[in-house]
Amino acid sequence: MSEMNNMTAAESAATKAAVMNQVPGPDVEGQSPLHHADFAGLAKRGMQEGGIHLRELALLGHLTLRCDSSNHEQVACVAAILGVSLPLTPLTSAEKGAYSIRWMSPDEWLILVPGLEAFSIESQFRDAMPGHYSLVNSSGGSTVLMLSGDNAVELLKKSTTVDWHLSEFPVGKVVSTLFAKSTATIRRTGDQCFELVIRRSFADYIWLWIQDASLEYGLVIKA
Amino acid sequence: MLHIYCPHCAEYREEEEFHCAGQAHIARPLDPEACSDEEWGEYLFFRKNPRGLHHELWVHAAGCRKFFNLTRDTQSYEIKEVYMIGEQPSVVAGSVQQTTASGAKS
Amino acid sequence: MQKYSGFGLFKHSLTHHENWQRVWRNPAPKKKYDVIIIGGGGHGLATAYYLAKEHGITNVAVLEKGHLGGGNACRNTTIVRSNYLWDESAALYEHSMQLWEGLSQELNYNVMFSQRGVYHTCHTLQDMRTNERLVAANCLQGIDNEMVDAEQLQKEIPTMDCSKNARYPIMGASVQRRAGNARHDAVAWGYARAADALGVDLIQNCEVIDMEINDGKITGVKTKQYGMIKADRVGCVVAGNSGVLAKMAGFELPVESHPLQALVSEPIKPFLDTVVMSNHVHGYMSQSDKGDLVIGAGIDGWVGYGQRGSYGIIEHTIQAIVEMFPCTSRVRMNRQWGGIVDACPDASPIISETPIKNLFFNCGWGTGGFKGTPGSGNLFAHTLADGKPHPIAEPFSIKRFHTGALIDEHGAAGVAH
Amino acid sequence: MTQRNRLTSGGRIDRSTSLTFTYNGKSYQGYKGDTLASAMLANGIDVVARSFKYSRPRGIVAAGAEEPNAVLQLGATEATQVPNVRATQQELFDGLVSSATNGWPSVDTDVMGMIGKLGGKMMPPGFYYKTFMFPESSWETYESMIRKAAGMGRAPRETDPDTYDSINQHCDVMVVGAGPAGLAAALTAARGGARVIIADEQNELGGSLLNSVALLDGKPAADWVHDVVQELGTFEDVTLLPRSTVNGYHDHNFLTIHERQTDHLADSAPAKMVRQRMHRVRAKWVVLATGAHERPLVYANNDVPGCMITGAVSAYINRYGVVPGNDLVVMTTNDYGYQAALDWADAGRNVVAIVDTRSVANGDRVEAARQRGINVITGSAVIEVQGSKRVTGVSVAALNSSGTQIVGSVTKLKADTVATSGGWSPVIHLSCHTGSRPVWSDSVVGFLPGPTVQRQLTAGGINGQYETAIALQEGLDAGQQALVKLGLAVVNVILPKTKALHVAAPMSLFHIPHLKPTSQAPKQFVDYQTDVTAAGIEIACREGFEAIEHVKRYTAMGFGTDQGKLGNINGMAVAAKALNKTIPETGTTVFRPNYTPIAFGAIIGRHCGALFEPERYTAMHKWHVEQGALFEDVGQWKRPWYFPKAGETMQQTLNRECLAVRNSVGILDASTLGKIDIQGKDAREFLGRVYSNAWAKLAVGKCRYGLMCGEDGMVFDDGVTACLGENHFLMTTTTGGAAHVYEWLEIYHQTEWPELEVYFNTVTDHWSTATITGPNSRKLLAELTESDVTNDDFRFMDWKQITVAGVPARVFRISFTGELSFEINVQANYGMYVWEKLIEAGKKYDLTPYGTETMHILRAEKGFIIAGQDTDGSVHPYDLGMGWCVSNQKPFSYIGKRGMNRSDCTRENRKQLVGLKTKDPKQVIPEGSAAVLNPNAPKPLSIEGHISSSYWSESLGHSIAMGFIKGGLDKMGDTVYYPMADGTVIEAEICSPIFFDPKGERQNV
Repeated sequence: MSEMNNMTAAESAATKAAVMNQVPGPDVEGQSPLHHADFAGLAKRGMQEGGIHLRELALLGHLTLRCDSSNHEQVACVAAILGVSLPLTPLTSAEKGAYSIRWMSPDEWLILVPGLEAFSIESQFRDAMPGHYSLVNSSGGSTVLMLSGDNAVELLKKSTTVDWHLSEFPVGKVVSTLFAKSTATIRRTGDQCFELVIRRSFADYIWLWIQDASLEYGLVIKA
Repeated sequence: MLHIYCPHCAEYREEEEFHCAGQAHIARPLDPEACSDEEWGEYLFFRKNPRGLHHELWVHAAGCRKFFNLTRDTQSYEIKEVYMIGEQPSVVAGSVQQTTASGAKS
Repeated sequence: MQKYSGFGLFKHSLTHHENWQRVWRNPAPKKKYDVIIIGGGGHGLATAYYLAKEHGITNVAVLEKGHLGGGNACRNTTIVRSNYLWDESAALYEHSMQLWEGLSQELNYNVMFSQRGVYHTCHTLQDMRTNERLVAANCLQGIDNEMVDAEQLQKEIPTMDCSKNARYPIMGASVQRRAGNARHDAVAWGYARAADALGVDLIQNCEVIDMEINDGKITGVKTKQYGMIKADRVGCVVAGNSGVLAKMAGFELPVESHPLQALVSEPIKPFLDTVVMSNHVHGYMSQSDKGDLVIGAGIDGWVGYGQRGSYGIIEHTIQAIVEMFPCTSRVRMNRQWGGIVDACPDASPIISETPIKNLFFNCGWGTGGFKGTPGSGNLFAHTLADGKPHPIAEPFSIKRFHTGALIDEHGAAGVAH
Repeated sequence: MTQRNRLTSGGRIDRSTSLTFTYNGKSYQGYKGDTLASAMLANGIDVVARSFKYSRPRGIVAAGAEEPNAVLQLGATEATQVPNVRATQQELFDGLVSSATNGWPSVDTDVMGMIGKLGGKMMPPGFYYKTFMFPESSWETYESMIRKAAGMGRAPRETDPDTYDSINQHCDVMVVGAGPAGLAAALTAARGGARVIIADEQNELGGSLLNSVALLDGKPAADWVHDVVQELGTFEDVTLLPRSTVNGYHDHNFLTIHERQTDHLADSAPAKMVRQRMHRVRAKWVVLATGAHERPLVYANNDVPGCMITGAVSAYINRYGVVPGNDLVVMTTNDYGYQAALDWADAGRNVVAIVDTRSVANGDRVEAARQRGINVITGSAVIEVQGSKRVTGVSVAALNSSGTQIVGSVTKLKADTVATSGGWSPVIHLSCHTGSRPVWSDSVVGFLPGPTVQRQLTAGGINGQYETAIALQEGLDAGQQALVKLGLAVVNVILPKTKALHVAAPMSLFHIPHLKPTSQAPKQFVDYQTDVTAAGIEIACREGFEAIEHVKRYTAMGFGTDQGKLGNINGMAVAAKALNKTIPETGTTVFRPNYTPIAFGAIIGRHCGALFEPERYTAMHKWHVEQGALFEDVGQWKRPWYFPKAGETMQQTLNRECLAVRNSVGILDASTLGKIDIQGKDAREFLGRVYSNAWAKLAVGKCRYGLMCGEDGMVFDDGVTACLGENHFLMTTTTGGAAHVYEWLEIYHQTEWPELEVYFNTVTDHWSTATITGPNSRKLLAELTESDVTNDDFRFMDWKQITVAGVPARVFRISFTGELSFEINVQANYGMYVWEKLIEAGKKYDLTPYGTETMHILRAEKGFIIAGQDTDGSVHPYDLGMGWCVSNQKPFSYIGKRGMNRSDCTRENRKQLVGLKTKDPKQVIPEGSAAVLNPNAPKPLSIEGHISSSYWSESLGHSIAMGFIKGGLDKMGDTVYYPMADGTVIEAEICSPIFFDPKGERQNV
């Protein structure tokens, strides 16, 4: 496998997993799952006021970490690499600077980082992370929608069965759940602000759904 | 519609997030080759199917994707307890138990 | 048996209908019977009728824990068809179909068997392949079944959306024109009346709570209301409750009991003159003579004896119906209900001997029980009379779950019915 | 048109807003605040329906959800037609168009009515079971006539213009019903800090208080309602839902509420508004404050228009300012019935008499009536009504003390309205929905909610408590109990003072005797909508239908759209009498959702049309659309099926696409295949357990095909898995099987082999895959990469990490076509970029995009199976002739091994997958065709097998097919026959399924 470019020296020996920098040079434009919806254009041309605000955070680095939360060395290693500790309590999240971590399951976390940093963080994990774990780059498979506005909670109530009352769902809480007939990982980032991580192949469906369900409130697209 | 406590997420979620994988505690025979056709058939297909307390395997399919067990009354649909894979139920047929209106315990 | 006819109705109207006889006696059980049939649903009553009529065995009791025909017999969506894939199933259901034809006259009870056709719509290429396979097989099995394309289908069912606009456009359908509906209550009542007239004791409100088994052989059943009742042979035909009865006999079955839901709309003027089923979008519909749209739903994925299922299934089912029939959006759903279906892993029934001598089980009909009623009763009567299965019933032995000789109708029929 | 029954003042209507509506084509006026029913009564409309079986004229009986007769067709346009709308629940709006649903030529002069009169005697319950049998073929003729006559309203013929949706709610306390009990409960819970939802089916909260003249704290009850509603509105965590019917009470305190948001405004919802909304509520506690329905009494001709229930009379007078007649006779078994007479007298119209079936009547309301000088006749009953389209008079006779016999002579009184009260039935429907069996109460003379496992409380009328003061107190108690259960501090609410009235005991009487026996008396209706009479129930009992479920089914009692809200208890009483049993001995009544009917549209919400189910797209979907691809649905994915050029038939397109691959190079979007990333030191061991073949020695950089079987040994999925690193694999699955395979891996890992160190992650959406295949595919790839892709350096079944068009890629040299192939995987954000670069660079090789159909042909030419098409859950690897993909040397008994060795799986003559070559090379055997050995044998024929895949192969110039034949692998060269529906027979020879390049040389170049 001598040809594997971008592979860190320690990688294959330490974890025996393949890692590659999947992002091409700056001359190649990436297309997020909602690229063709042209949010930038809609932000200019579309409605400027309404109860639902929507923005896509495209082309972030999405890393899925699977490891053992009771393995202190692993937990410490994650904190050392990201500068923020793994949220070990179910349905919580942690955030520092441009890095954020969502609890997904007792042995799974979703880490979002700036798109160009994914490979370097992956490499750091491969260099330093002890024990049995897996780290998977899933940046191409999902995208992030920021949902806010006075009627954001209503829209979520139409789309999911989760209890969004602040007493049950404080800022920072995160759930993976059904969103209409797709799924989403949803984190509350403010009283009326939410971050939805959705799957690429369902992105058009969710986009269509949000437009339909927002009709009575007014949908404002933000660039 | 069942309201199910996911022991991994530590909260109740709606049934549509879950998937029932059938009767719990059906261990795969350790040595399948030693099984007769009858024994293998029983393992594959024959089930308790009780009216009353039933121990079931569920997965939080749209949530954390983890499996767990629960004990449910198949007549009243009341969930009596939820417990982890590898654990044994504490509410079993014949055991003294109160019917409460409080649903599953965590 | 008092003969029913239009003239009879007229005659009785002159005496204000005061002289109608009882449709069945209400006898106290004897101490012993040649055959006890546990379960007074359609299948149990049909079994009793054919035992008496075709085998001359009339010292028979049907023990019913509630009232006759009060379980799945009165909760199903009344679809009758015989276009099954495998030779074994096709033979079984076609045997039943032939008994359906002429059943009203045989029983002198109008079971309202109406051969209005049953369509299986195809929404994908795989659906088309599956149905083409089914049609081809049925033609050789001597069972009518044919393919129609979307254009023809639109002509035959004007209220259905056969356009290309749908999420899963309808590409065609298979149709069995001899298939259709019957009146579920009438089937149970008609068999009950005819069996009673032949001397069968129909014992209602009689719940079996234990079995008397000696040396691996059943000799009687213990009932809650009447204590022990002896029998030479016992046939168990209790659908969703089969697991409970099997437990009494000390064995398990390859059967699980699940809630199966159905619903009706309010009665509307003629909208659909046939039966439409879609395995792909998961819904089926016919219209009753009263005008209700009768709609069937999927099975809940867990064991349940409560005759209730989850609301989500109702939502999904109606989504499928509106997808196929957009004009039903403003029609209103009146009522929903649930039954308990005993389903086998291969979606085929069990008509079989058991580990206990002289104890026979007829169960596992899943969602297909209603259409099987006459055939099931007829073959099970044969099994009970001879002590060994009828050749058509032979492949439906419990033993197939040991050998692996399953009759898997899932692949062909999708979600059954 | 004048509203001759409208009072000049009073009621909760807005006389300054006049509304126009039509009924049966005629225009009328009503007011804002009216229901359609109150407006019809105000206009003196008597006949609103023809009955189902006997076609008798029917009028409005009730004022709410229990109304059985006033069921109308609504809608001004074709698209907005709504069948079977209950006029008593439909608010009036300007321009409302309504009509009766039955009756020809009109509901007033109905020809069927004559048939009903003549033929009615021939139609006892169950008559259809006893006739229409001769001759045998006649039933379907009779049936089509019956079907035309049956049904009520009609469905629209056009697509619904409105939108609907559903919303999920959570609350601490769900209060059902906003009468005195519900409001008191909600107020208590709200003040205690609970999250509360209170829903009521009427257009405003207040329930029975809105129909009442009772005073609370010395003021009209509506004032108190107003204050409470206003206070409730100030709580952030209280949701008030008027026009919202709680229709279903499901397990674990899940309730559905049907909210009508615009039905009071117009036929169709105004722009951007949702017509109806379902609330899907999960409540910690539920307070049922659903009240009670009044029961009419059963007496001769009790269906003549003008016969009503007393509560409805009061409601029309007090709430809508409508007196539905001039001369009223009340018949009652209880004190509450008197209120209608008092309200009627207050409205200034004539109360002819109050006929009380009790021999002694001395409650406060009775005394009030006497003081008003109203003629109170005790110990008597209205035994028969005169009139046909409107009551003209009544016959009154004295009863014995038990009400079972007439003892005195008959007096005739003139009247146009008869209001009856047989007592009240608690609205226990919701309590029953969850499976709870109701319990009969002799003192209430009705069923009360039974024991339940739900977290449910009840208050007011549902408990048989009909006095406002008690209902308020029970509501308060329920609210406080809920607070305790929720662990919240209990608060107190000072309830309004109301005058306590002395109420004497009601009489338990349902069916009024007639001079003639029931079978010979004029019809005494029990269930109006289904035309069930007391005589009919007696016949059913006489015939042996003794269980109450049998009675109901045989007579159809309770099967109407009102679900027997008025009639069921009366029917049970009649049956009980006929069977000489008590009502509870006869059986309990079971109610099922919905409480009242719900539009299909509301139940499905937004999940229709374009949002019925997600369409999943790959990163290159837009390109496919722009190229004019037709799509195939595979699971939820939209995959390009084929790419037709102008003027091509489908077969021509396929021929072109196939030849392009065989002769140069084609490109396929293979992104939809399931992809699972597997990491961990035991990943290899795990693969060995879930695949039938061996994985221990697969080297890094290599790929291998695998078959996945169930524990029964039957194949359910397949795919290629690549070894990315020593402990790192990428598994591919079929497009449709991805989710199932993932759960399959997880269930074994989590429940059977948790000790294996391995993690699975779905990466299907992360990678996009462009497959280039054909002899020129290497040249094409070389155009876009610097890396060495020669056969020496990049072998068949290798994978490599290289850069393609500047984008890092994992390229797999695997082949599903038998040609030299490269599957180029890049992160999906760059999928379209790389695809377009390939298309551009491919121009010189005539690179041809192809879809699933060509893919299927190409693989079938090579004899490769498609799991799901060439498998059906009943075939194991040996049946597929794929024993080469089974390793029995593995130490662990992999999934499927034991299963495929069961006796039936190893027997002779199993169906096996073979190739089939038609004798006529031009003939393509239709897929699904069944094989026989002797097509001329009589039916039923034994089926030898079926065709699973069949195509025209342009590359080979003849048709090809794969199919199953019993023992087929040993029958090479034998002939089998495929009879067609048209009687022709296709003859085919059994052969190897590998038709093209049998040595497999082309993929290795």
